[in-house]
Amino acid sequence: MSKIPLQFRHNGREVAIFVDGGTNLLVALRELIGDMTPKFGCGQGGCGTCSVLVDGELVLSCLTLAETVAGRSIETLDGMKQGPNLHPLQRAFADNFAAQCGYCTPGMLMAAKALLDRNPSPSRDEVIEAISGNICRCTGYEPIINAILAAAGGRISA
Amino acid sequence: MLELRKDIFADERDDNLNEIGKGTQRQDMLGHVTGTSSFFNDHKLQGMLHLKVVRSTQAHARIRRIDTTEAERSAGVRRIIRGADVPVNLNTLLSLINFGKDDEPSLAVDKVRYKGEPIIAIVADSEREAFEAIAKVKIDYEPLPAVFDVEDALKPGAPVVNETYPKNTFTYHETYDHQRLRFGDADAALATADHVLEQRYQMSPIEHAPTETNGAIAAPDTNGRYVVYTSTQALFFSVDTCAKILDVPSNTFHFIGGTVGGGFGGKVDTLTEPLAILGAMLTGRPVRYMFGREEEMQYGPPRGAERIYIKDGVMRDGRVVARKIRAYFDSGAYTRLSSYAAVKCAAHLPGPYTIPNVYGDVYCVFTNRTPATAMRGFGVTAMDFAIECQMDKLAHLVGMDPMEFRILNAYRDGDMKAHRREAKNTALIECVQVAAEKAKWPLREEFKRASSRKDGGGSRAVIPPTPTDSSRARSTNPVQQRTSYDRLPPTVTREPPREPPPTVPPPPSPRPAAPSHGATRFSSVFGTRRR
Amino acid sequence: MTRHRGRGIASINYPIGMNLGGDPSQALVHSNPSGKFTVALSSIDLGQGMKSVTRQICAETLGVPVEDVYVDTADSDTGPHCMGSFASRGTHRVGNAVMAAAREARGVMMEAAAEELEVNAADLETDGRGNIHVKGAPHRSISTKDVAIAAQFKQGKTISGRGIFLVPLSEVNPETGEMSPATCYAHACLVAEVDVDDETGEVAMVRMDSAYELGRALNPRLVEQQLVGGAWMGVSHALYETPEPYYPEPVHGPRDFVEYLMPGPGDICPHDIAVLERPAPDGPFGAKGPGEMCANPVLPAVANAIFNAVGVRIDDLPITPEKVLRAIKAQGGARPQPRR
Amino acid sequence: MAVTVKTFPSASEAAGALSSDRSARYLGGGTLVMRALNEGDISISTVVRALDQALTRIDASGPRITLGAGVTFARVLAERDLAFLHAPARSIGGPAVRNMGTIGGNLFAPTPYGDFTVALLALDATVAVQGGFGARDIPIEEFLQARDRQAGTLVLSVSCTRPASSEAFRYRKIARIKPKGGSVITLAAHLPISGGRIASARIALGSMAPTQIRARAAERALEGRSLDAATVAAAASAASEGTSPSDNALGSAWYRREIVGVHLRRLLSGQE
Repeated sequence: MSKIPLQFRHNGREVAIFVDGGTNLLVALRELIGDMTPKFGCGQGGCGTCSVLVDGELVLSCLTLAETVAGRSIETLDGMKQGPNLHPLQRAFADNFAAQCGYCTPGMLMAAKALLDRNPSPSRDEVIEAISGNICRCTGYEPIINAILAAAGGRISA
Repeated sequence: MLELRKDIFADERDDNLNEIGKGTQRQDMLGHVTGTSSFFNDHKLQGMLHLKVVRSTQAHARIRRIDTTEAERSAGVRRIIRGADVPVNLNTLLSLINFGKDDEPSLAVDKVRYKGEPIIAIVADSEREAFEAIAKVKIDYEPLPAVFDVEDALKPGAPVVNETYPKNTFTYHETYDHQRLRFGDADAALATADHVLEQRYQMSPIEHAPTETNGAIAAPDTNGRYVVYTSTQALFFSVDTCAKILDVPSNTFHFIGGTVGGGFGGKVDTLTEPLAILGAMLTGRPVRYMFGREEEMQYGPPRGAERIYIKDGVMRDGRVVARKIRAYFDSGAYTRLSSYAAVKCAAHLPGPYTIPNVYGDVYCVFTNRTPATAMRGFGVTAMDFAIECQMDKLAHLVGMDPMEFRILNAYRDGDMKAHRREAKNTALIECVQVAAEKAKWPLREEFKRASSRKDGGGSRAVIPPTPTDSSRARSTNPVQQRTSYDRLPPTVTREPPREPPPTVPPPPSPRPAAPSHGATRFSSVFGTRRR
Repeated sequence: MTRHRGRGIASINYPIGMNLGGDPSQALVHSNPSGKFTVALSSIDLGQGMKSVTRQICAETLGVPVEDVYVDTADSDTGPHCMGSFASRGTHRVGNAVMAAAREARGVMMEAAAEELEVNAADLETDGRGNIHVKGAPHRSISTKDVAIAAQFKQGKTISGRGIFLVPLSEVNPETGEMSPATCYAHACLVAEVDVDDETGEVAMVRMDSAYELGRALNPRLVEQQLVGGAWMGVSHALYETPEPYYPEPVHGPRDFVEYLMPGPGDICPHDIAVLERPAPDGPFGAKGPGEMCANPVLPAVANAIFNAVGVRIDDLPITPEKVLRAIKAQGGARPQPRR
Repeated sequence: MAVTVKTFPSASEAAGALSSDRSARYLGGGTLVMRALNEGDISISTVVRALDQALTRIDASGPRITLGAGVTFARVLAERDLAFLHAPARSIGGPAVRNMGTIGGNLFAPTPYGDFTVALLALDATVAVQGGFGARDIPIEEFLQARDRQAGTLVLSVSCTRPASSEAFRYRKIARIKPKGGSVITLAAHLPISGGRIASARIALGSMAPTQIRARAAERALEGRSLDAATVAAAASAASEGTSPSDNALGSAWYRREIVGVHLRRLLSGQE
């Protein structure tokens, strides 16, 4: 079985791996890079737990053929902290008790980051739209929406 | 928004505490927001293999032949596991506390009882190779008639789903095909009630839908042990279940879990751990078995559906004087935990109200669908739906405000409950009052003044004379449960006497094509006045 | 006029824990030589906050700050037996076990402190900030750290404790159903307000007001998480969810999150919650457990609100637009009930 | 056997590879093919990609617009000149799916997906495909009718004429879940007005038949009339004529037939 060499930036660091044909980016990140922050939730594109940013754009890593990210820049939750400090979104999620089981949290945070990177002061409806591809089974969404609004409002400092 | 009403029941509490009552940050929050909380699948193991199962395409069928020769030769396949490879291929979850008979194989052997039942497990180098091998397994089925409706399953001549329980019902107290509750004389009270209302309610099955699907990774560890990373909601339940199925001492396993991506009851059944461990035992390699999302939705155990009939007698002044309930839990093809749901449900009757005459029969019924299990509100959620819809209809029937109607009938401290224990520490009335206040729902003064701590007990504390069902067999020394640690000799099994199904109004067709809209049914029995 | 508004209520109670095999749980509490405590459990945190609530229970019982306690869950080699995380048993059963273990550990800690301060242990108290002092004489004080060092390296004492909580199995009378199914009950009442579209049968949540009685809210933020998320799940059960849309006919089962319906972030409504605390005599600090019952009142409250809005009773869950529309058509149109 | 990925510089080479290999599937945004692979669809053993820039080109400057098959919904939404397609583009998935999913892929998405295609059907789009035998243009209706037989052909682009005004094109997806939900039904209406009267109306429906279809009876009810209440009512009552919806997890055939007229009426009369 021949492997395909693949190189890309992972949270600012150049990485090189060998993947099998058809390997998705989620498997590549988790099993070959060892970044366990994106989660498997469905493999169908329906839950958003595997969300990552590719060149700043929110994508579902389970539906991304790994070799299509060659030379591109991948951001995951693993790279969200700013040095030792939490990102304002992480702080806001914590302060708003926006996580229970924590399994959807990495994907939610990436979806929220994709929103705030482009739109630093979104409306509540824009926040709802931004997380609409992410399933949370515990919180009822309200604390997540509030957390993202709080982070955007600058009420949470880094 | 959450408001603490410290003013209510303040005299019963000491609020002078340091840590209790504070909104302290979760211990696991930092892990969650940084993605470092470690779930079962977040363990990378050298040389990990992947396990997938071949599932039944039939709801009910005899298995004539299983041919795995081609699958065994398929690229990347390390091991094909059949039912015969499972050391103890028959189990029931609550056997650990001696409740119920072993009735479910890990891998079906001679018969499948629901669509999606596992028959063969395939351990392969990659998921893709496991999928390719699955396609090469040939199974020859002889289809059998299937039954999907709980009441159809109880009719004479219905297909026998699960031969361990040939009547398609779980056996209670080694005697009855249902769990019963008898308190007072419901029939006599119904005969003299001002209004009688009989209704049918149907709860849907529910999928737990945790964002993390069920799964486990098992790996050979040092000194002959196996480490198991698991999503279980019940660690020792899973340890002991695996020890039983794999017929090894429980300390063979080192289970690690505790951080789980949602459960809601759907991760109690220990479905992935035994096969993952067996795969690791048979290959000497780490093995992962994780449900895909479609597997989780369709073949992972759901909350079982329930069908509930309630017949209530109510007086013109709003007092509910009798409640008669018949409920059917759809357990699917095997028992899992539904047997206990029925017991818990019977104890919950008649809801948080003091009703002097209560009669309940709760059945755990086998059908040819995915076995049901526990879910948030287990045994109670559907009954509360039925009871509370019924209470609303009764209030409407007697022309009372629904809030006041509930306060009037609410149980209070000192009242006798239908399971024959005194009500203590009750607070239903206060909840209704506060909810009314929040919703700006007007209550009359006398109902605002009512209290759970006043006017209970006395005549309400009496256990009313309760007629016995002479037609029924008596069990002299009931021993419903013991822990397996008691080392009791196995109990003798007796066939339960079959009781004729009580007469009921014909249920509406469950298909939306002939809708079971409540409206017409309700109006048909609306205001069935006896006087 | 195609949209009608209605309100409905439901009130419920819920038993805490199971009447199965005694429903036991165990806990171990021990201190390291710096006076920091570990709680070893095999109980599971699946989001409900098991680690956090037992941490607070342990800290309160020991009399130390919550930061000095860490809860380790679910390792079968180190954590003692627990039935599992279900049946609303975590706070009550595991909490009681942790409390018992922490009490035992506290006893040793106070004995060790007494030896260091040369007083009777009965004359000591904790200040909740990591110090132990003589009652009425705060200056005669020793830190839990110094106590732990002394216990470990000088006195040869283990500051540790074991706890188990069990409610003996209550046998069920097969004839009458007589039993003790639970030792305490939580309570709730919820008012749901909905809009119903009488041409499409669609139901939209407008708001919810509720009161939940939970014994004691050990951590109000965790309670809020359960009640807000649980009520969302209740709405979901009432209006959306089913893996068998044509039950009991097993067809068209959903295979993904598009086909399995749950309310999205655009379907939620304001929910105003009041929490009442009537302590359970056998609960840890009076606590019961909010985990399961939070969803239960929502289902019937929504159904009753739909009746109030358009006059139809839907007794089959989930209450899909189709069922509402069929019922409205069957009665010849919406019949709004008096507004409440 | 692992999956083989074949990447070609040009669309025509990719089309050649597709037509010569029954187990080959073209990878657009990944929402269909990668999902199939994840779920164990072993009928796919070759994944074909093309790096051809023509596939991601948008030409929206003139009266007739052309979208490369590889254009994502997010790019449609970013294009001010494509405002008339923003409602259908926004109705697809959540933000991540819109960043990935493509116009070309949507043409193949089975029920309950394929909402953008409903809009394209109402707009009388033309689909440019490349087969083993060369490129050709196919009217979208014809393309959809033969969709199951399109394996082995590669969609290159879709083009349509820009509606005369924002009033002339309307779109609505009826979903249980907000803001992202699968379609119960999807409606799109192109209502060209000539001298105050509707001429050549096209109404397209999703989830009302095995593929997206036109509501021809409703179109006839509109033809040559002004968009007044009576006309709208006539179109609404004809909405379900000729449809053949199915039961699925999101709704039953009965329900779809019952509400399609209600929603068409609301769409045409500008109601919520």
